[in-house]
Amino acid sequence: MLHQIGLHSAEDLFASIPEELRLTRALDTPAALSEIELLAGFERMAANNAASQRASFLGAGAYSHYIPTIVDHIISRSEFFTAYTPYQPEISQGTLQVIFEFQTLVCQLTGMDVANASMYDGSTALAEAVLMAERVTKRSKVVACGAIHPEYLEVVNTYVQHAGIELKHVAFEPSSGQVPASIAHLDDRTAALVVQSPNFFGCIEDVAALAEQAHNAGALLIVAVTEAMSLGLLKSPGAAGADIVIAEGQSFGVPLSFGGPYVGLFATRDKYARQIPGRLVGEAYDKQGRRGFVLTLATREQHIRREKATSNICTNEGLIALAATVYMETMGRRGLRDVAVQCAQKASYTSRRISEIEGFSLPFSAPTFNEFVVLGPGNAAELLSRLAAERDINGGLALSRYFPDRPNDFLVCVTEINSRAEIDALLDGLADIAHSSA
Amino acid sequence: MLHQIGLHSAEDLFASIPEELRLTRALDTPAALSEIELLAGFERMAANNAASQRASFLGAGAYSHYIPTIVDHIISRSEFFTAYTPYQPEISQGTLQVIFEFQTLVCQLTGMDVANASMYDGSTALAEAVLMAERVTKRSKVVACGAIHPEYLEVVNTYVQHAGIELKHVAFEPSSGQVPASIAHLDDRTAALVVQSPNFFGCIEDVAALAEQAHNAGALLIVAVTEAMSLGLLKSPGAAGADIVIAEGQSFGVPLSFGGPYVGLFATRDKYARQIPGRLVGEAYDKQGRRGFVLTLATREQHIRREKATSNICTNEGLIALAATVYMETMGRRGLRDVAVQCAQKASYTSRRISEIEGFSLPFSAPTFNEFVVLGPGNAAELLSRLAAERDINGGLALSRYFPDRPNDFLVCVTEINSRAEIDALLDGLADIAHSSA
Amino acid sequence: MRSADITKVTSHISHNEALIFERSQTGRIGYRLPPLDVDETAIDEIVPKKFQRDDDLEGLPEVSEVDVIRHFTRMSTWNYSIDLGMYPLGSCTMKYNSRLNEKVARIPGFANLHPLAHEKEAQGALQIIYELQHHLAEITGLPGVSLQPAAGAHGEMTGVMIIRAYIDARDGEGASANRRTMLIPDSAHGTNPASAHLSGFSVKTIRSTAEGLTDLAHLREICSHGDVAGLMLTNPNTLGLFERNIQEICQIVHDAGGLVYMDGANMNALVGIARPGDMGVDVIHLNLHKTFSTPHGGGGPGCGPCCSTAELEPFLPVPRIVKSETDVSAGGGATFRVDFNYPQSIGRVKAFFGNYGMMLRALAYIQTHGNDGLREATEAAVLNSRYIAHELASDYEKPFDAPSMHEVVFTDKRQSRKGVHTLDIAKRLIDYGFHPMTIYFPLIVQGAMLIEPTESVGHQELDQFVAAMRAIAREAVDDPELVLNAPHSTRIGRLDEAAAARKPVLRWKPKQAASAG
Amino acid sequence: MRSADITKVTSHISHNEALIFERSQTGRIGYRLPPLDVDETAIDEIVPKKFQRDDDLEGLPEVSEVDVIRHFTRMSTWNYSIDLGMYPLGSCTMKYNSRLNEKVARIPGFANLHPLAHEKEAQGALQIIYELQHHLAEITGLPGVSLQPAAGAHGEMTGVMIIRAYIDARDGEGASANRRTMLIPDSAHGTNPASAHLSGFSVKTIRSTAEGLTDLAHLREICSHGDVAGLMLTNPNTLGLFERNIQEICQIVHDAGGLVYMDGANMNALVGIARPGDMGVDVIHLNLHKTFSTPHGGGGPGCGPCCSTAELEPFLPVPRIVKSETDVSAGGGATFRVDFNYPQSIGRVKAFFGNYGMMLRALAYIQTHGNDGLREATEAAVLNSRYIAHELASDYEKPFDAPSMHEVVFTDKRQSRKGVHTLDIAKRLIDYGFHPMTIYFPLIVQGAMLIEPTESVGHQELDQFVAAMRAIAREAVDDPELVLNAPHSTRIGRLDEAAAARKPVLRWKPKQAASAG
Ligand SMILES: Cc1ncc(COP(=O)(O)O)c(C=O)c1O
Ligand SMILES: Cc1ncc(COP(=O)(O)O)c(C=O)c1O
Repeated sequence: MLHQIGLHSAEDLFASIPEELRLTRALDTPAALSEIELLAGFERMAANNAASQRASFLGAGAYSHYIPTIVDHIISRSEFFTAYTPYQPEISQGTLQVIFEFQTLVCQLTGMDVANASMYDGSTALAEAVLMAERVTKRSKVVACGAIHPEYLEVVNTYVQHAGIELKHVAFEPSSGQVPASIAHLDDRTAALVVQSPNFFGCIEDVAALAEQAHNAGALLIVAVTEAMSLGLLKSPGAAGADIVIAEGQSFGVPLSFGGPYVGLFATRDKYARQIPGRLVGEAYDKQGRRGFVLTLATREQHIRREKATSNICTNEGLIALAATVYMETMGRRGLRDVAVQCAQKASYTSRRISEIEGFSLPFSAPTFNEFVVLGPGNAAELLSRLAAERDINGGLALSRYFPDRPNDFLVCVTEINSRAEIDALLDGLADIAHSSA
Repeated sequence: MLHQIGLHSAEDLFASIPEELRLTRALDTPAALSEIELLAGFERMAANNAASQRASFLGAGAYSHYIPTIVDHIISRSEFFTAYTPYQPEISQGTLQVIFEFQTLVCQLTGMDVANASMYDGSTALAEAVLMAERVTKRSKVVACGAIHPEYLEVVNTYVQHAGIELKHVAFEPSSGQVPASIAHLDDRTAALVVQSPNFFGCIEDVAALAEQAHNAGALLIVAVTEAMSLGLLKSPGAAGADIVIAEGQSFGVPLSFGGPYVGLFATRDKYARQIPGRLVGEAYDKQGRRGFVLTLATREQHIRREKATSNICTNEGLIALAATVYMETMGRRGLRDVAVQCAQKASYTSRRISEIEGFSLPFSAPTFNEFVVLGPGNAAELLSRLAAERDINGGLALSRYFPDRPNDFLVCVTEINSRAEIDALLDGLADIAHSSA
Repeated sequence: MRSADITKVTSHISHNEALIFERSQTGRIGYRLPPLDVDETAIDEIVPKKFQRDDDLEGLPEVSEVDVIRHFTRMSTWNYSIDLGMYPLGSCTMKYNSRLNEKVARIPGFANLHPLAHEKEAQGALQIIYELQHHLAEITGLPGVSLQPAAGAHGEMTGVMIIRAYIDARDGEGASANRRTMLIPDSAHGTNPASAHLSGFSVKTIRSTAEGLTDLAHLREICSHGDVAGLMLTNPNTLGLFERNIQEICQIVHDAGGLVYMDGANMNALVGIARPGDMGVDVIHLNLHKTFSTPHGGGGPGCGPCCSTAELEPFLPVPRIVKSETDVSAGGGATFRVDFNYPQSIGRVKAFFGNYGMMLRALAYIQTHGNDGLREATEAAVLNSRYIAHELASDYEKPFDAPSMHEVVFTDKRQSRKGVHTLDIAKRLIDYGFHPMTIYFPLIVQGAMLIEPTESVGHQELDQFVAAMRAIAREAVDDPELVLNAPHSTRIGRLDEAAAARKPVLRWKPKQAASAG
Repeated sequence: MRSADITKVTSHISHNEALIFERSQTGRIGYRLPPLDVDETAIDEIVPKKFQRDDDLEGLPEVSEVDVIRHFTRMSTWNYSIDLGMYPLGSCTMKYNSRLNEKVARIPGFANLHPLAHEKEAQGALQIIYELQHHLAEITGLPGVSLQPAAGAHGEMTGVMIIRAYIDARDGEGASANRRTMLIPDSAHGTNPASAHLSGFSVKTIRSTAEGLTDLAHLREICSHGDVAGLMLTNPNTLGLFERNIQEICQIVHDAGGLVYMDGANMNALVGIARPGDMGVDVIHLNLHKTFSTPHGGGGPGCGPCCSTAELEPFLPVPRIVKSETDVSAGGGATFRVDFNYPQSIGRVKAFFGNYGMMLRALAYIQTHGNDGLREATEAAVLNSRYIAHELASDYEKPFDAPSMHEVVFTDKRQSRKGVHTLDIAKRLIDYGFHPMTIYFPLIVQGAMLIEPTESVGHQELDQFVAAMRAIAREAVDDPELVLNAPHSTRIGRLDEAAAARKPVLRWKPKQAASAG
């Protein structure tokens, strides 16, 4: 082929690169491995992840739920897996209809009117929601209330730092764990009130009450949901009056995978549709009146609006949105509630039983879904590392990781995959270790 | 729906079954399990298969070779996986073209003219070959020579017991391990000479010489190959003069899976095409002259010829034939030889090194491919079970399982997946254990 | 043609992909091996030159990994499959194949287990065989189970050989030599006579009655000759009808000194509802790749277990997988054992233990459904077929009045008046996005169309199928040509099968070679 | 229409499948959970009624597992994909995605690992991040690497924020306030200005020259204003041309007190050949889902690592994954650590560690190719594009003479005389079985057709593509209508996008609800 196009050597292909810029040595990266060697190598490294092999009660924004086998089968179909953004609708109807169903399911679960085709994850979705609130209200202050996932707040901080947005925090109420009854900072300069429910401590917030306060101040209410599974049981944020709802969709059929890829859900009211970030798929018809789907309202997007776009996002989380869609449709109307109820039941059994153990208590009074904070008799990090070492159980997250002032608190998450046996082993472990170190 | 068709209860559906025959109780089989429970249960049982988890030198008709990742991906495509026998060519061209390619590849590797769409496995393929030889020659005696896989012989025995075929055995030559120079029983009543190469002991037979003897007696030569990988390096049976070649295709991308499903390869000469058992796919054209493929020469088969069919086979091993096809095409012209050469090299290294260990020797002088018999210092079964227990290595097969008169012999198989480290561990293990028990 | 106004339920197939040999490009490779890590010897010293290939594997393809992926992905799109839609292929029970079962079969502890591993180190695998045997015995009511046969026909051969071995033992070689007749209804599947022949029996055919059932009079008459070794009966039979005289049939055969073999390919109509063992059947085969949903894979692998009465158990193939009465595991013995010690056994019918991977899937099927689920599946399968029988009766000829079980047979009698035959109707169905039903089987029904929906389709899909069949019935009247030239929507049209058989081309050959000969 | 005589290279798509909501049938379920195994409490006691849903999830689908499988399998057949054929979508590097990498990503030790697991218990996972960072640093020649960004645009935002943070630190808040201008060539991808805006910069556009390169004079002139924080340059640029003045460009920007950001979306033209770090670039993003073959997945997930000079390293997002100098593992410490202690960091851009699953795949890609393989892939990618540039020059207008790198741009200038435009050519290409090229991008080229074959196609496929493009050029002259009405072979024709945007329907609603509002 080289000769066909009049070249002599591969080197000639790069003639337009100045000689002195061309690499004259081989890259200092490893030599090629065969499949056999490669797999053996990764298996060795995987074996080095002790935490992946045991019963776990870790949640805090990434959840272990059962994933129906068909999810991975479907997302592995070459036609979904090796296609890209559906720029050519005539040969992308599979992806487009899936996204349309995804948008619909997100609207149904969040109780909103319109949802986009996905964001990178929950944390960036929250940051984009804050930026959108500023665009919608033309106000520049945002009030984040109560226990919001600390990493989500960090991301919001990064995004708003150059956007001229002032971010205020309202601490959670220490006895309930929820947002306090009256919220400081909320005024006519406030673009949005941001709340997470269930919040980082697992406490369910009174979203309806917060919506009222926000709306009274002419601000939007942004509700963040890190445990999307809660939507199967809890009142939808939309029904409670939220203006923008964002969620982390990982709970819907997506493996933990050390933190990603996950998928951000983003939904709002019809009237704000043209302010939404990211891609939107809409219904369209061809000359013969056949229904199809297309990327629409593109005038919001970077490839057309450049610096005036509603966001810089281009590639989103297509395949993960597909996984979530397969999950939501497989579980369906009945299953999504069943799982949510099992989570709530198992978590409530566990919290009840832990609170009965000498030296352990539940510091917060608010109702919870499948996560709750436990106040232990001593340093939680040590307690948990002993639990891991001696009982081979991940007992949860020591809050000191994010809240140095709460050394003895830890966050426990229980889902449908935690069997009674695992839970009882956790209870015994906590009791024995606390006792032995007392 | 029941009512739409005028019934009242599910029970009514079975009105044509006499009351007294209907089951009035629930089946005494387990209650339904969820995916979570089911997988946990099977994982528990899998953990009970110690032998599956260690370095292994077991061959003897089932071989551990590397399986490229794409093989399982392709056979899992719904379109291949959930289709059935291609009775309707217009919507089965995928399966049909694959089989046509499979038939071609089998012909190329065996050096024959025509191959069928697959048999159940190597053992039943051999039995069908014997029956076919009887049909072709109208002779009723079959001579099985040398070290043929004992389980294959058992199957042949079962098949021929009611077919009026007399099965004679010619023992292998004890010093070489091969078929003796002159073959008893071979006469003008002999329909076929059956030989396996490499034989059960791994010894390569002089197929050309045997073909000559068979043909001189007017008999067919049937060559059985249990290690199909040998075809990448060894002279094809066809080139050596075989009339029917059967092989076990498991080595081509098929997991061990405790013995099945595997795939039987069956090939012969053009002149016998109409005597071949099983399905055949051939080229065909439609009205517009477009090339396609169809099941052909069906008049040989049971659904048309009934008791006069060349075989009773109907469902064969379609999906496994597909896996073998993907494997053969992925490895291709170069890869099939490369793997075969690596097997031969590693086996020869191993046999050489074992023979250097005090107390171990190689009882047979014939050249081998990737399997060879080792004569140990003591009881082979005990030696191997200690090797498993103490070194976590499956050292091979104690021949006493099939040859009670060879208590100290064992059969060792080495393939491309046995690393130098594994081989050296085997060598050390044999030396130490033999030494410690000496 | 009208395919524009067709509401298709599955994918339109039209596409072009050469044979891999035609795509081959010298020097391309799609694999990579680790470097050889042992000291190398000259290959001629390992294998003498005369035993080596000298053709350099000429003709085998040279392609890259992407080439392979695209080659098979493209070809796959030419196939219809269960995952794409309803596949009402009568007698084949094309039910949904759960992906969960595939995950089970791929668990390394099973997939990497060598069949000759020591039984003590394969207890999990043996336990699965044992449990499946146990469940199948309960489902059929026949206690002796062998999972060794690789498919239905293989199971038939095994079952018939068992009958022969039993009679030889019972009557003694001499006497038994006069019992070499196997009775088979004219409606039976072709594998039945072929399997009987393989076992050295001569076949006598039993007529079916006008209602499509075994003709008792004819059976009695033939049984009176005293040479009958047995009867091979399919129940429900291949017309989808339950042989309501089954008990009497068995009685007649037994009284004549014969045994009754039941072809269990149609067990999807009976699981949880009735058991062959309770009907007087002596031995049966099952198709795990039908009733128990192991994948059809484009034509196998299957698994055709044989289930027998206690009386016939000693004759089942060896080895058998048994459970030690006493818990010997303590004493170092194995709980589940591979037992070769059955002197009366017909012998081995397949190497190793049979198609083990299919056993894993079938057990998973039984466990995920549970006993109620198994019964419900049967009810749904029969209900769906009955629904089709009801809805199509107005447009197609239904040769038998008796209520159908899991499948129903229609004929082209009405359509053929206009010159439209079963084959045409089947091909036209393709344009509507369905896989055709089984056609021209059973042979005793002229222009038979055997429809088996299975439990895997919902009401919606059934109605779409019925609508398609009715539309075709209308087309057969209004526009026969349209039907006669179907399918119109596929990659290729009807192929000239006669020409293909006259001068068969069964493999690819390089151009020159081809022209050479 | 002529699609009969078209030799299609991929699957014909025509098919009909309703929305899942339209398929829903009350009472059908597709899941099964284990029974609740803890003592149950009244749900209202756990969650007060007022916090519970009261809509019973009305409207969510009720379907069986088979329904779901058929629904998605059918829809999938409407997609074109890399596994079906050549996908020359310019700027997107649609190369083959190895299935081996998928196996790696699914190893339970990674797939089941929680991101908040203690670092000591996730050493394997952290080591992979560390090694990938290390390799990307070597490949780009930029030592500071963060894998946190989720995609290219995210990496851009990160990189530009780093520039801003660096300048703030260098000049001090006050002075730096006057450096808020980000320069971006008019040929740049839309995400560049959008990302600059997100970071609080105002964008000034740099013209391109007639040869399609950055206009140095214009650059100098704008840089003289003293307010320039930096330049975002794509290299090779979006026209597929290498910015041969890159060193001078960097010099100009540096002299003006600005930094140079390089959009690395086109790194597939450079890997193993040249390194941005050696060119004077300060910070770059990579698209692992392009250059390093992580699957495109119908639009993500991606991964957009940021690589920077040592000088900018302190500003990278936290946490960083670092290796302890001393082997502390003995002392119980971790070898690979999650380090939050970077006070100058711009902060966190994403929860946890970024799209970890993509990092696994990219590392596997680097390891399977090896260093030679990486270079060979680049050579093949450029050769393939150069071949297309050569073969199509006779039929299509090539706006720039400079030799193309991994992709080449053509225009519809000649065809448009006959009223056939880029969009029409793209749609017609579908009938020939190819995915169209990127069209109307970059914006500065009227009727642009940006073609990127990647290294994954062989000579055969390239020639088929060239033949298709030539045939279309002919059709544009002989039969424009045919091209203007393309595609003819798909499930649906061109959709009315204007109408869709005017009255957007962005979700399904139950009939009554829909009519209601
Ligand atoms: C009634 C009947 N009997 C026997 C068989 C043979 O089963 P198999 O194809 O598994 O050999 C079949 C299936 O084809 C059948 O339908
Ligand atoms: C030149 C260029 N820059 C940036 C991007 C944005 O990358 P991503 O889509 O991963 O956000 C793309 C890809 O769309 C691109 O082609």
